[in-house]
Amino acid sequence: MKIGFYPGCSLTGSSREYNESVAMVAKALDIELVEIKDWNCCGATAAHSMNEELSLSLPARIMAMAEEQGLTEVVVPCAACYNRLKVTQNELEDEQKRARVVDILKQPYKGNLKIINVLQLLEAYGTENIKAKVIQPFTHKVACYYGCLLVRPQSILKFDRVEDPQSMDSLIKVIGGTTMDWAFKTECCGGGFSVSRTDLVAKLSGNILKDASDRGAEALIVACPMCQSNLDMRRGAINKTLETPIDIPVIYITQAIGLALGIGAKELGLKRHFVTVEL
Amino acid sequence: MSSNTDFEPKIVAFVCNWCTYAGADLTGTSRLKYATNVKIVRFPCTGRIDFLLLLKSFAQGADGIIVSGCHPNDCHYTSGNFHARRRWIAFRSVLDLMGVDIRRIQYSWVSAAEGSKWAELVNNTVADIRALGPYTEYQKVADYLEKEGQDGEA
Amino acid sequence: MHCYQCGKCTAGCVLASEMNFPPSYLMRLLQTGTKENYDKILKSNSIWLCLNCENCVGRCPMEIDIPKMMDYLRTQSLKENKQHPDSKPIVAFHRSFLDSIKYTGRLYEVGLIAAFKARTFRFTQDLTIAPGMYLRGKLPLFPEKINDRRIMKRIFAQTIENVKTDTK
Amino acid sequence: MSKIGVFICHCGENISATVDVERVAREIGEMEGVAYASDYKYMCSDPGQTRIKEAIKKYDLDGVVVGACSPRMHEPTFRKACAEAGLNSYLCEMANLREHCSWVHEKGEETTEKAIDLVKMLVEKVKKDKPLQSIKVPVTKKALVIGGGIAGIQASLDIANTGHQVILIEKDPSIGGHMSQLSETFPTLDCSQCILTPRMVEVAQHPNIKLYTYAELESLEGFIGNFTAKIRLKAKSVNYSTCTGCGACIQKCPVKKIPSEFNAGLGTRTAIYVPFPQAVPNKPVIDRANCNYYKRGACKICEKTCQVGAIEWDKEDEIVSEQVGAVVLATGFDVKGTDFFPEYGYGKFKDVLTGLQFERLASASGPTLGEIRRPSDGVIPKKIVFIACAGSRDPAKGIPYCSKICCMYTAKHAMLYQHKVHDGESTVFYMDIRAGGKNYEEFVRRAIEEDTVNYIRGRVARVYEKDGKLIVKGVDTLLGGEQVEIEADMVVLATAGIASCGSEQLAQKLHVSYDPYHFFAEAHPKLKPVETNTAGIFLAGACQAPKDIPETVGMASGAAVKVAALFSKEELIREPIVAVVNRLAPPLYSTCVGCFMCETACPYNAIEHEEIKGRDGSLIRTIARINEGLCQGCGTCVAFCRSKSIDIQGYTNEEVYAEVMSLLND
Repeated sequence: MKIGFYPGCSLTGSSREYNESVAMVAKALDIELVEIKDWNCCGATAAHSMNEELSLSLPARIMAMAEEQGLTEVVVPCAACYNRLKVTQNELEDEQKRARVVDILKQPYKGNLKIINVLQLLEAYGTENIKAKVIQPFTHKVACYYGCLLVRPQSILKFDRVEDPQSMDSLIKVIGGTTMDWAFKTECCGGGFSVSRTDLVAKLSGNILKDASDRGAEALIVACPMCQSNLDMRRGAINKTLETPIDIPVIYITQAIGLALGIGAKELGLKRHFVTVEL
Repeated sequence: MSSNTDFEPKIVAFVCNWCTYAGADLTGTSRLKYATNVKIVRFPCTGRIDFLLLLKSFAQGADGIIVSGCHPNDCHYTSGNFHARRRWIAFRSVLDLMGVDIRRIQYSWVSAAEGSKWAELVNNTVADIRALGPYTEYQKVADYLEKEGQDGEA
Repeated sequence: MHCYQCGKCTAGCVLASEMNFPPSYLMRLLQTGTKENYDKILKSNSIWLCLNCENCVGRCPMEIDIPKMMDYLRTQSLKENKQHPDSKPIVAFHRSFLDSIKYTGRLYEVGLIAAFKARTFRFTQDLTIAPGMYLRGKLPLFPEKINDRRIMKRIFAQTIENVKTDTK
Repeated sequence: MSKIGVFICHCGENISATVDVERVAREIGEMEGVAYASDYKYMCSDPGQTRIKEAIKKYDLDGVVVGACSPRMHEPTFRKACAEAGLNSYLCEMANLREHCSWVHEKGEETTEKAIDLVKMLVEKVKKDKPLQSIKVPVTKKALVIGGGIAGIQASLDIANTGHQVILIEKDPSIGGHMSQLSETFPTLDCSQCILTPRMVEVAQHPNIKLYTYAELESLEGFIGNFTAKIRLKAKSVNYSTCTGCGACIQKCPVKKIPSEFNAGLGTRTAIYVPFPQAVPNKPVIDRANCNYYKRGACKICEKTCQVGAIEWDKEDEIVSEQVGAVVLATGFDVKGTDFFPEYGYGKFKDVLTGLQFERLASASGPTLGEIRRPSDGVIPKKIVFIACAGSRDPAKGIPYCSKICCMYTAKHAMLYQHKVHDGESTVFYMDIRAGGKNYEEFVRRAIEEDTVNYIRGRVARVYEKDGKLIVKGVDTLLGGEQVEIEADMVVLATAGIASCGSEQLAQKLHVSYDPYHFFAEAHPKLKPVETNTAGIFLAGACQAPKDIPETVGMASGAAVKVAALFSKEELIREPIVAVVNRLAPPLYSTCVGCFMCETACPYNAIEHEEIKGRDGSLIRTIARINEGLCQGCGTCVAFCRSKSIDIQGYTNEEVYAEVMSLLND
């Protein structure tokens, strides 16, 4: 299996461990990831908060580069990038907008690239195939946290059900874990306010952690670097807002799967977390 | 397309009394606006529509034709619209073979509840036919009709 | 606009309680169509606090894309120079972010945080976590740069830098 | 030469505001064959009709064209006026200048010119029109009522009481419908079953009503006055003539955990069952999908218990055929289930209920004998939240309409709860309170003021469960959008009323129209609310749109009167819009070559074979003949006929050609 790969900026910096775990799991599953050449930042929240054309041009260039390289399908592990790419693709179905963007880029853009997230990649690989490769069952009770950008807007992403999604839960079950019904699966963690409004992030992320912890989760499983850094790196600020501090770790779905496939904690970047992972 | 902006196509609509005629009535009751180019001829059912009539219409100077009845399964007469559709599929290839521009026949279903769909259908058809320009090649059809008149066979 | 004021957006909004006007109220202000109310919106913190989490549009019975409206209103607010004071750190962050990618094509988080602090004079913020990030290998010392940096210049020049801001 | 009279209507200003009616009349007046043309404010008014009658006499007209509204509206009016003046009514045609012209175009030249074209078209047609005579057909004075809820019950009783025969069919084992499931009814709070049960018994005992329960319509053929209904009697597996209804079999049935439909899934029933104690008929059926014997081939405990040997294992579905003259559709509605709502938990929370389930909880005959208890743990809820407009008025969920009954039953539910749980707190989240109806607004005010139900204007974004509580995240829009969070013990969703399951298929069987939500369509939204577009088929109750009991009963009685009016005649007059095969003098007889392609096309089996015999009785030819009793006038045979031997009266080839040619000749 060979597929295009867009890491995005976080995965080269503050979320290195996500990148590392995606790479390790892909290797273990014999999936070849072909990185888009000379890729740029998708613009994230900053771009679409400030200027629409900018927010369309940046992702459009990424996709144009992938098309140029002959890629047809690209996996985007970062939920924020995944969302921006999908939404841009949808917006650029409008001929006027597309013409404007192509004019800025001076590069052809077809718009037929298939953009998928990491959960979709693993689903496509086959849960039975993953199951067959499990060496060390992931026998933990966890709360799968999807956040906003992976499931909304549903009309464009068309991925999983919008309230109470299940795809991450089923993957965890495949590797031997237990998941739970909980209330904050898709509530926002504070997203792009990590640096600018840490106070709000602490409040929102605190609600999420509290509910998961109250229901006995040993860890939170995520597929978004923004969620992970808010819930993990900002734990100090979060715990200041809570009555009792919470010390459950926040790990990527690829890290959980990597552990089950017998990959070492260090290779999966589990040592890079702020909240110690002892699973 | 810009070259045809002055051209006002003549379009005849053959519609059934129960669904599309009522649907077009609803367009009126809802005060939705559409182009004046289309004129409706009422039939009991699209199954009644004899395709020779379509040919004669082209021969007589129609630039486009709409045939519209009930949705599949909703025919007031059980199956008239199925017959119409089946005949249309067969007839299409005959027309095509004869060199009739089949883009000029718009086959559609508009129910009694689809007032806005009727307005859309009319406007889209008028735009399409306007883009195609006047149908001056209908002579072929007329010739055929003359010949057909002698053979007495459709 | 189709909004019939059911309030479902507000009921599910994670930051409604922080906003000057919660989303449904903001929709009502827009519906009045008056310049005065429009100004109220552009000057409010609501448009800046919206996280674009899309909970509202996901549940809206009329499928009104509130987050997209927020994007537009933010742009307008900047254009007319009417940003709420609360927006300062947020806009500063966005600007620092965009500056970073404008020059290198990719986000350089160290540069971003440094620039953000310079913009907001919050020199002590994140002093506690930055060393931790560094130790965990999360803060590379040098920015990654893309090869075709001219394209970034062009994109910025033709989009965000092309917008004229009203002078007060 | 023809002498056609043309009358252009202003329709107040509906036509004259955009069409230059004087010019239309003037130009039409110059047409060849037009003897008289004028315009008038209201052609359909008495003076308007008189103008037509006078002109027919004065100018000896042999054809009339009225340019006015849609012929679907006033064709009968003008045809009648012509007939009264001695002109054959089928020599009167209408040009649709309102719905197809003045209302859909802006004022201007083009619009007036289109109006002229439309009138010209009909003038050319009327020149070719032939006088036609109406067809008389006999009426079968027996009605078929489909659906045994309150609508069907009322319609059946009303028809039966006029002295006519009624066949009532009900798909479930008992009649009663949704009304039998209700606890108490708004705005009087009288017990639903107490007022319904006597009616149910009356149906069963009425000499003019034949009741088929556990039965569904298989097919309906024919036309007004002359339908043939095929009815499937589903196998009950119990012989009702021997069964005494003692109930011993039910007691002994080992399959006890089947969710009870009557209790909206909150209680259970057995495989051999009577849906509820007051059922009519009060005899059981075996639910074969759940019965041990039918599933696994062994058990038969009911048979051993039955003293009279009423169990019939090998009984099969039976199809009976009935001749009827009219049909009343009374198939009611369904409500959306809680699983329809992602934001309220996809139906996974046991204590989130539908309004119908709450009715069962509040009902004395329900699974808790009328005590409000949580399905999850049987505890009496101390805090309860009602969410109105759950699914209704929600275009995103595909239901843009208001379900109409929810405001009232939600107020009733909250009131019943407060009456039963004195220390309980109830909250209603609503968008608007729609309490139009006699004593309705007063009822809602009573709930708010006397029973202290907390009404909050705003929708609920989500409901989730935590520590045995249901967390309801709502909003108070009247406080400028302040968020409201309630930790409730039970949540009741006033879920949208929807067309009953299978109504689309039923509509297709009957050839009646239906709306985008599969509710049956009335013939006219204001003036023909109980008729359908298919003559002889009428509507009663919520199968047309959600409605409450008084409205349903009123509509059912309305439908019954329509049926009675139909049955008051010995014969029906039918439009002579039927096909005819041409006849010529011998030795040609007809141009029909006897290929019978028409027979394959006819949906009504109206094509007959006619043998033409010589004087000596020898067969000369076999040609087609139309049975005008069966022919419905669709004209499909006309298009199929290769020798152009069939034509359809009122839409002859000559007539439609004249129309089309008129349109295209400038």
